[in-house]
Amino acid sequence: MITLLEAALLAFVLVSAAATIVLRDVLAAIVAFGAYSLGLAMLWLTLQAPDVALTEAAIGAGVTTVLFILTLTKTVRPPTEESVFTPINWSAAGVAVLFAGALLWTVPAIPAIGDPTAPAWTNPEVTQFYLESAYKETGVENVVTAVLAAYRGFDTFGEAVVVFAAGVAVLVVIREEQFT
Amino acid sequence: MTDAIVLAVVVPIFGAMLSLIAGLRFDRSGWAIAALTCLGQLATAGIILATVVRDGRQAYALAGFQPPAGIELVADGLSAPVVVLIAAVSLAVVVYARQAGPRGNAFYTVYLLLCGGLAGVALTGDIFNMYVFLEITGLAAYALVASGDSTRSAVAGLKYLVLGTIGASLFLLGAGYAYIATGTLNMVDLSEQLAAAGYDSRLVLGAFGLLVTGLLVKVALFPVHTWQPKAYSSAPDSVSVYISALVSTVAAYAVARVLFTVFTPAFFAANPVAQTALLYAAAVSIVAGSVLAILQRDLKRMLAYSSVSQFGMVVAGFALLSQSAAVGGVIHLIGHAVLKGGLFAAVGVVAAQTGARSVDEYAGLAGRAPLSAALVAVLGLSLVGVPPSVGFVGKFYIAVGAVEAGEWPIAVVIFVSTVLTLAYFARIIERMYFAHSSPDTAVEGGEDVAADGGGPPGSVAGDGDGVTPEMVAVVVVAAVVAVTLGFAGSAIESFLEPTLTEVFGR
Amino acid sequence: MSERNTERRERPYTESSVIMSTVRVVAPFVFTYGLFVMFHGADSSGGGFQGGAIIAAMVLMLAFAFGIEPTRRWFKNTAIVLLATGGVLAFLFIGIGPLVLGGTFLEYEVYGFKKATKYGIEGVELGIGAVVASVISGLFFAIARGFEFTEGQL
Amino acid sequence: MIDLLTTKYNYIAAILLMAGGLYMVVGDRNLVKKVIGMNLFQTGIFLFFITTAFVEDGRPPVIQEGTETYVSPLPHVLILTAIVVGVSLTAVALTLIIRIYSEYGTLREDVITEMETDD
Repeated sequence: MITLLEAALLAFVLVSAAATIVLRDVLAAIVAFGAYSLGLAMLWLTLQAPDVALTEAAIGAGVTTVLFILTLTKTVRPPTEESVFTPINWSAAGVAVLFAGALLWTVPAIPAIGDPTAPAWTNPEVTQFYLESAYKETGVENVVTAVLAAYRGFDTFGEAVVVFAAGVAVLVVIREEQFT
Repeated sequence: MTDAIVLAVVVPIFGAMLSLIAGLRFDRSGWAIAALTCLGQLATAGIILATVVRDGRQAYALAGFQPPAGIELVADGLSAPVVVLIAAVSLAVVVYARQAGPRGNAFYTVYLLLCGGLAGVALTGDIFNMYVFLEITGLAAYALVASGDSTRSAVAGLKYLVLGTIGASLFLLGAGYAYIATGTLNMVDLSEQLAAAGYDSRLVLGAFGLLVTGLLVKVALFPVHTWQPKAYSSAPDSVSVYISALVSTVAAYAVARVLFTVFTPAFFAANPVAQTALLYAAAVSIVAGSVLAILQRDLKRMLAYSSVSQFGMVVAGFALLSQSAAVGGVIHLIGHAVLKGGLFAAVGVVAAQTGARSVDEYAGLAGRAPLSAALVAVLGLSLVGVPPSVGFVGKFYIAVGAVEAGEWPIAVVIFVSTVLTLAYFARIIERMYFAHSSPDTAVEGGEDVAADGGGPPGSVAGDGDGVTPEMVAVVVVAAVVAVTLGFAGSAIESFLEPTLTEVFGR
Repeated sequence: MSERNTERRERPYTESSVIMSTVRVVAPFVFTYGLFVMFHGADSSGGGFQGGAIIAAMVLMLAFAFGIEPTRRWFKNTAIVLLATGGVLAFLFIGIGPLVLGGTFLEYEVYGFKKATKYGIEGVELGIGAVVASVISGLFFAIARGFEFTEGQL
Repeated sequence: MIDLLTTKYNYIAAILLMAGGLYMVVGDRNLVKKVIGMNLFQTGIFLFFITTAFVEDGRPPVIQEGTETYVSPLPHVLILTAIVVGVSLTAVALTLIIRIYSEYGTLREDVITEMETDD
């Protein structure tokens, strides 16, 4: 069952997401999105995912917001005397509703939240295997770290390459050879 | 099991690091490093192919953890040729780019990252790992498209980035559905566990829809192709060659992986509607792409729309789920990469020689640049499917597969598209050989025009100061390979047989 | 466009001595905390990504307090490039080492010494931290400099 | 129906977030807001994954004496990767936007399209 804290966080996340969508002013949308990311980070904590929460707070709410604001300082904000909200784009709304409808169709088949009989949880060769053997095999107490850097180390290698690629990609895009 | 499998991915990434470090001291050192790295990758690809020919399917459990707990790389009849293609095209484009540019070390770093990412997508046997490599590939491709001089290329890069990210995210969500249904991410394990979960489960259907839709955005099938013509036509010529030959190709390979290895024909037997939907999408793309190509005046845009059509054919080849059609799909996948890469390279050569970039400007080209005109004609007719060429063999197998599977409409669509393709290439050939270049269409001293930025839209000639023999040689090699592969149809079929029998034989 | 940028670049965002001295005191602590998070990932929450992001946050803090230009002079392009490539290369070499010793890519165990896997994991996390910290700082400098269009530079 | 809301609320929220993100990407004319929408779409997927990891009475997957049930570590790992991928894409997208702005002087997609067809 949903707890009051979870319900409040979920409501906060949805409201700040809605604000991000409807606010016309870009800075306002960025601020709303930053709040949304912080809300998510707290939601990850209630879902017992502290590693993800820390990353979301540092990278999602922190770095991403700074990058967005930096972009705004490099561009001029258009005057916003017209209205506070963006006008609704009906065809885009149609696309979004179709997409949501298709996904909602699958929801009855998804196991309930926290269901201890869900396949994703019971799979003996994956999740249960990690929880039982990770400490024995790697000597690392944080199973997330063990899976990240050992069992799925190749993913993490790829991920380090993605970050690196973003850095160089920015150089290529601004057509410079140097960061500073 | 051979270490070459992982080295095919790691070597280009290592080269990418070297290129950036070397750039600190030596300004123009990127090219040499990229060339050496691509040679190294080609060697690993050769070893992989030889091992697969000798010993069959190779699985490489990374970090010593057996799947599904660990990630595995897989080299088999499907992935080995694609890796060889990636390595060979990478080397060819490096040769081409030496003169055509761009030349910075940062450019070559991103180029090599793209090369490593493509190899990763081709070799991985894990669905989330595939997502990671798709994102490396995407990120590098967005940057390369935007590396052109004009702001157009930045707009094209951004559009590509946004749509590509949506595609990759749909793929990720599809992996999430597969994970909820089974608790595993390894492709082979998924094929068994998805069957156990029941092919009629909404989770399995959701996983199928999302994984395939996500990949089709990356393949650029109609109507989710909208990023593609702009990206191909606004990128610097070398980049157009590279991404047109490989990026969508590898995404289409991923479609085959997902259809054959993860979902297997049994899934489609249980859900015929999934197959029908995929075939419809492919057929629409084949026709729409051809029609749109006819409407273009700019050569690069025309070739880009032609890719929308040709990839529809490749996807149809896979979705027909018959062995002949699958052989045709693989042949056309590789053949199209060689032909389209060659055509974009040829267009770049012509632009550097004469400044011509539109169909009208090609008037009388045979007189001004006879070799280039001949190469454009050979590659174009090959793409149309004139025998003996790889374009013919691929289409032939797909059409035979369609008839075998009782999908007559697909065979008809392929025929119609062949006529349409002929229509737009015939127009170019007619211009090149039979039209006289009138003074206002002939662009003399094209290099100067391109340098002034006075060229037609999308002209981003890089540092192009003339054409070197290497550039022409790359196009010649592409044309020769295209014709040679046309004779290798049955050899490719027997090479693919063990892999495909495993898919269709059960 | 470029004139405006030069002007902006010369001045720190805020010339408050309070902020400057606060940052001067806080920065080493933030840096240590970042390293701590990076290394501590093995036993509790945290790891290279989080630690790297925290260290990058320190660089951003310095830039806001002292101005981007002095920070840029202190954290040079060479340092950023070497840290970023060094991080990836550290990961890559830790991964390739086992190939030489007869194992597979990233198979830490074949290194053979005590707790090889744990040290392998920590080495990898440190590499990731270096990549994340340097790339985010580099991104910040590159974007903050803005885009001065230079025809045919690349 | 009510049953779905009380046992699968996070999934429904995730779908709403994704749909909202998709709406921004497709419908908003401002390039920066498109990129925000892209992030919104991705974070919706994160919520989907992290929710699959949760199990009744589970604790964070850090091995400790006296803890019986841990939540699944795998989706956490996947999403850590995806978050980092997301910020990398955002950085490149924003750099592209700055470059586009420096040339066209606008962040509006429709205006840019108009300018491109003009020349």
